[in-house]
Amino acid sequence: MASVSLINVTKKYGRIPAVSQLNLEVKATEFFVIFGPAGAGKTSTLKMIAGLEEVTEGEISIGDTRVRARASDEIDVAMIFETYALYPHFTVFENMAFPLKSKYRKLDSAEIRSRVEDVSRSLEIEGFLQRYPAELSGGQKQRVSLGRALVRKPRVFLMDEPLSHLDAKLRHQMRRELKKLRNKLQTSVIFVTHDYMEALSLADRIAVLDKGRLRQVGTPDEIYLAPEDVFVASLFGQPRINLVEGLVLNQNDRLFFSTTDGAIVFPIPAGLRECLERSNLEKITAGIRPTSIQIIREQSPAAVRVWSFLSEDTGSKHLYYMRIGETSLTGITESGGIMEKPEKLFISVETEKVLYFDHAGKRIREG
Amino acid sequence: MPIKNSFSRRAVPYFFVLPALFLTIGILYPFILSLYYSLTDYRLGSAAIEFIGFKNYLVIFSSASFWRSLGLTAGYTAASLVLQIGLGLAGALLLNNDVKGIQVARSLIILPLMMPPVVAALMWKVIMAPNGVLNYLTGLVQFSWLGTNTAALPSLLIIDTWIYTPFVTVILLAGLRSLPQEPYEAAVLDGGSPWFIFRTLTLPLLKPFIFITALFRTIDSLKTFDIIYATTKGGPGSSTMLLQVKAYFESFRHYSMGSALSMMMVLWLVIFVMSRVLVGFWARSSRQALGR
Amino acid sequence: MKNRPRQNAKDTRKKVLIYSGIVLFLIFALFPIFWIFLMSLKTDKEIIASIPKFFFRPTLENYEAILFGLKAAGTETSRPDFILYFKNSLIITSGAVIVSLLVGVPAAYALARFKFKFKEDIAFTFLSFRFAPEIAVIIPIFVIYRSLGLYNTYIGMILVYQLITLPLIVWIMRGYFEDIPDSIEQAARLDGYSWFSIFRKISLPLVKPGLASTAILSFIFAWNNFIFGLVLGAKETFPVTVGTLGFISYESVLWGQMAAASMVTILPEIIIAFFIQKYLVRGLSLGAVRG
Amino acid sequence: MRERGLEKADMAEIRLEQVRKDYYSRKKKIEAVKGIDLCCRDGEFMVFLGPSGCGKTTTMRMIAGLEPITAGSIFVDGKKVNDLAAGERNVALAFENYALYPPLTTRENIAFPLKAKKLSRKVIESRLKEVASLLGLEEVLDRNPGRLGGGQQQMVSLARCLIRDAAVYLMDEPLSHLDSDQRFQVRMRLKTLHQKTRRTIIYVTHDQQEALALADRIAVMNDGRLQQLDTPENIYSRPRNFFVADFIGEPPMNFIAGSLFHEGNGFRFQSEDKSLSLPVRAHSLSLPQEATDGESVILGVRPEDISPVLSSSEHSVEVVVEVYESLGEEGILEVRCGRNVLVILSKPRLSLRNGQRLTVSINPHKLVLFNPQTEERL
Repeated sequence: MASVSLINVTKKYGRIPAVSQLNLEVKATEFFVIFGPAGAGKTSTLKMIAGLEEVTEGEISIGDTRVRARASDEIDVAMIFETYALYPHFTVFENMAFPLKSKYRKLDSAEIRSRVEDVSRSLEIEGFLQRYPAELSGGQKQRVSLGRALVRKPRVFLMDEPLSHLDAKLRHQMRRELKKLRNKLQTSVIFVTHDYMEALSLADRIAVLDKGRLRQVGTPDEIYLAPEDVFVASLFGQPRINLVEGLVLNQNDRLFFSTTDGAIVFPIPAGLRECLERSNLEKITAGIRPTSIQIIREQSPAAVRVWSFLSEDTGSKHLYYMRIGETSLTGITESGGIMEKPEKLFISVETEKVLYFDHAGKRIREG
Repeated sequence: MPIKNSFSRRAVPYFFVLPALFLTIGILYPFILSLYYSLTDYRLGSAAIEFIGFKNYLVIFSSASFWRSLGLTAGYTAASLVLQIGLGLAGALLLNNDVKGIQVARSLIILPLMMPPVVAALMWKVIMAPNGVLNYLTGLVQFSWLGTNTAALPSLLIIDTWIYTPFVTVILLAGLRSLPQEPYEAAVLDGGSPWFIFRTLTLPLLKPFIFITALFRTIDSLKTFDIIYATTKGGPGSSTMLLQVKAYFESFRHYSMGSALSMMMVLWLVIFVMSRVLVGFWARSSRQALGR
Repeated sequence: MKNRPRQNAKDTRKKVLIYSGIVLFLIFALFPIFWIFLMSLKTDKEIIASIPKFFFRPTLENYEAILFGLKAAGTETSRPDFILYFKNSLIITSGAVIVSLLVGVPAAYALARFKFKFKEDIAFTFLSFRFAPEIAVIIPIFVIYRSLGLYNTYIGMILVYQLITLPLIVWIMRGYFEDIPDSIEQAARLDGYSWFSIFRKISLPLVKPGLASTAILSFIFAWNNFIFGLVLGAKETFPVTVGTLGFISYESVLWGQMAAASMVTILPEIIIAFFIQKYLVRGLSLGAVRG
Repeated sequence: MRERGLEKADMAEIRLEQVRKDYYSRKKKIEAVKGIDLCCRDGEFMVFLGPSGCGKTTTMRMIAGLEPITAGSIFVDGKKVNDLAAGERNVALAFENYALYPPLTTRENIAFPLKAKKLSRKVIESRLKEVASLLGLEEVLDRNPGRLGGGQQQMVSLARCLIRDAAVYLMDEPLSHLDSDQRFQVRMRLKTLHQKTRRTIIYVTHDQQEALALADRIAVMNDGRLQQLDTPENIYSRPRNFFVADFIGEPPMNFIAGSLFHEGNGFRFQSEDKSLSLPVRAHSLSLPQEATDGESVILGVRPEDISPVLSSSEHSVEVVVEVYESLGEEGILEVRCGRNVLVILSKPRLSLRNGQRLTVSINPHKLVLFNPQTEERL
């Protein structure tokens, strides 16, 4: 159990920066997720913490010891690799025992046996201890690599997209298992992923990275409900948030959002008024999550008439692809039946859930 | 402490290469020495060595026999390259068919390749002897394949081709087997004719392999020595006197080491330039084959 | 592509063509070896017969002559020296391979795994041995060996054979080490092991098959070498390649014994070559083609 | 060849009759496809859905002519094609691993099938434009495939398939390498294109969401056999057997082993450990005609058909929270009820603690029962 801090960390490969000026503070026992699309610098960051990659500038410390490059053997962190990185010529037992035999631990063989057996029981791999990695399925390999980290009781766990190579079903199931395990584990975990569901589900806090730069750090709710900018907003949620460009209208002393062609108009919450007026914004972007769009069958005052050209039924949800004037929208409902062919529908927008962004993509906040 | 520690960590790679590096320097020393000797009048047996600058080079450059030898070497290399790549590609395409018993054929084809070239050359010397089986099979009477001025070099080419075509075949076959299957399935579904597919797909994809074999074959052909020493020793006359053979006789028969070494420096340069060119082709064709 | 559904006359014709092509190719590749094999079982009289004989009564006397030095009928001298040459070849070749392995495998590992200064220069230096004309190096080595007393010694031969085996082992093994995923070694680092123990416990065991085949291939290449023995050795250290050539001298040509010697020379190579077939392509191309 | 764009060309109905495929691996016979009968109607969008190794790709490759058929027949538009070579069947195929021609540019790749058929340059150019804009490939036409990302390469492969004038379009996991945004986009365009042109499409995937969203009908396959062939709606709510029920839906359906007892004009289901007891009436999705008291069954209920409630009722059970995930759009709740674990799809951002007691109600209209021996739905 130890905190991890990154101060002004920069990593360059040649001249290209993979991570720039990164500052992070991971508290002891925190489950910290580093999230971002491919090329965001997530894995580089993780490898620098592990001492596997040299820090170009800045400083990383675990607890009160500074991480030095190339000293990975000394720093007592355990890492779970995306590709599992099991030793192919060792059995499962030998794989899990390997870290315990190093010169920094050197446990006696009875202790090693008992630790490996304990962990393998809790991960339900005790039946495979004598097998070789090549004889295991993807899910089993994943558990073994988890086990190899758990036997050590390290100060920090580093996990590099550990679930990304599992098929969808197993991935969702393992995610929940990891969450259960996490509740028992009193150790800090730094978990890298590009799957927003993993980030939201597992994290105490999430750091969103983009091209090596930190975009936002916050709890899952903060990130989802109050994203700093368009980038963060569009990374969370599937299908992704609808971004609609439009204008701020002032009618009868109330502010309205209107698309440029006037096809959709809805009120802007009063709380945003001050900020909008202060910055004198005219053109703004509304971010409407597909779940905030209600499909209604008949006309009502708040309803907007749309042309829905396609709907998809994915079992528990129905997706509607719509067009209103020049704007395209995607909506999700939990029920509503499927259209056989394109038809006209009415929608209403849950206006209190709409996010607003300025021309630079920053979210407009209250006050 | 941290400083020392960090130093020893940085030094790890050098610990691994160090023994090899020593050995390399040991080997490198003669290389440098050979460059130096080529600038001297060094003769085996004579004690005094005098530095004479580029005189050796001037002498060989004005010698007709050197140019002839260089020309023979170049011609021999070009001819062997064309023959072996052509035959080797044909062989590879043949062996790439998944018919019954193909595995046996693929194993047998490597036999000539495993043989010492000297021994292979000796075998052919027997076969090509005036009373040998080749004359019997071709119906020629007492024809001396290796002893006739005009036939000697082509005969050597036959031997060379026999020894090294399997090399080309084996590499190109590996190349063919490594090509992705799906584009071919797609092409068949798309209705491309076999020749259209070979031209637009197989050939560009195989090019990197062709260039890599050409690279190795060029280097070795330019250095040909063993099979000539075992058969014609440069003769008859000087009709098969390739550069390395000439340098061998120059040094170990006539003892003029300086002059022999200057020839070798020229050959070395030729090899270096040729390999650079071929590596360039190889790199470009690899990029193309990967679609970059 | 492989199994087209339709089996028809066109396919059969294609098959016939393929088979005849392959047979032709095999005849070209194997006839000389076959012929020399026949020759090694003939008496010299049968060998020089003006019409070559395909059918004859085989005899082992050539083999007896080269291996035991028995005087065979119709030959003037016997060549028991062949045994010595064979032994020389074994000592020199194995010695060269062992030295190259000890020195080259760690170097290959460093070249594959670490980033360090002059790395590619060092790697290229190893490779350049493969490019240099042998005579260019052999002359100064000849001079040095004479003065150091290494001429015509096993040690001298083993050292000069490094020119063949070292680049081969360094370059091919580098490729095998590069094939080990980085993450496995990184995992071992984080598990608390130094580079030296990782090399010993993880990397080396993982490249074992590649290591064995590379050793065998460099053995074959060294075994096949001719010119180093010719120039830097004398009778005491001549390898088989030079020895076999000795059956042809100005006085006489011992065809039968030469054929037998050739067979004995290539036999061990042919046998081991079959075991490393899978790795052959990679070795032949110095790791450039990962067959 | 006629000049036309991407609209539908030929009539095509694909019929498979007892199609089997065996192959040998290390002398061991492997039955990849064990007798499949199905008919893909002209203009239909059919999806082959199943886990890896279920035989869906093999079946598709047999239709294409890339694999010989061990037994059975395949008909295209009533004509038996068993003996036709792949190039003669007039099928287009988008490969999962792209199967692009690396030395050619994107443009040349897409145009390849038309060039091989020697169409005029004008026709090629106009169709190329149409396909490229449909899949958003205009920008990369002059690049080689190696310089494209996996997703783009897959788009090129799809474009090369769609540009053709084929009787049937086969697509092998054509969206598997796209990121999720692109996947939604392309899925939408593909479906729109199909609705417009009514080409016959057979589409292979292991992604049940994709199958539900795209298909007119889904053929669910497992272990070389057809499990169910039906509309997405029926596959989802009326799965024919245990496998289909489990494979479709994310999170997957909850299964509880238990027994049936007569009660009133219906039954009562009781779980093995007696922790869960529910009435099963005529309004459920399955109801056995007759059952002996205590007959063992497996009860299936989808995660979205269970929801936390404030007061208990006939259809509710007491559970203990094990894990709660808030995923933005939705929440997933894993609860324990005796020895059974139930997964519930709920609203996001509930405030729940681990170990908290909770009452959940199970939608009685959506209960499904399976026979534990045959694994068929009752």
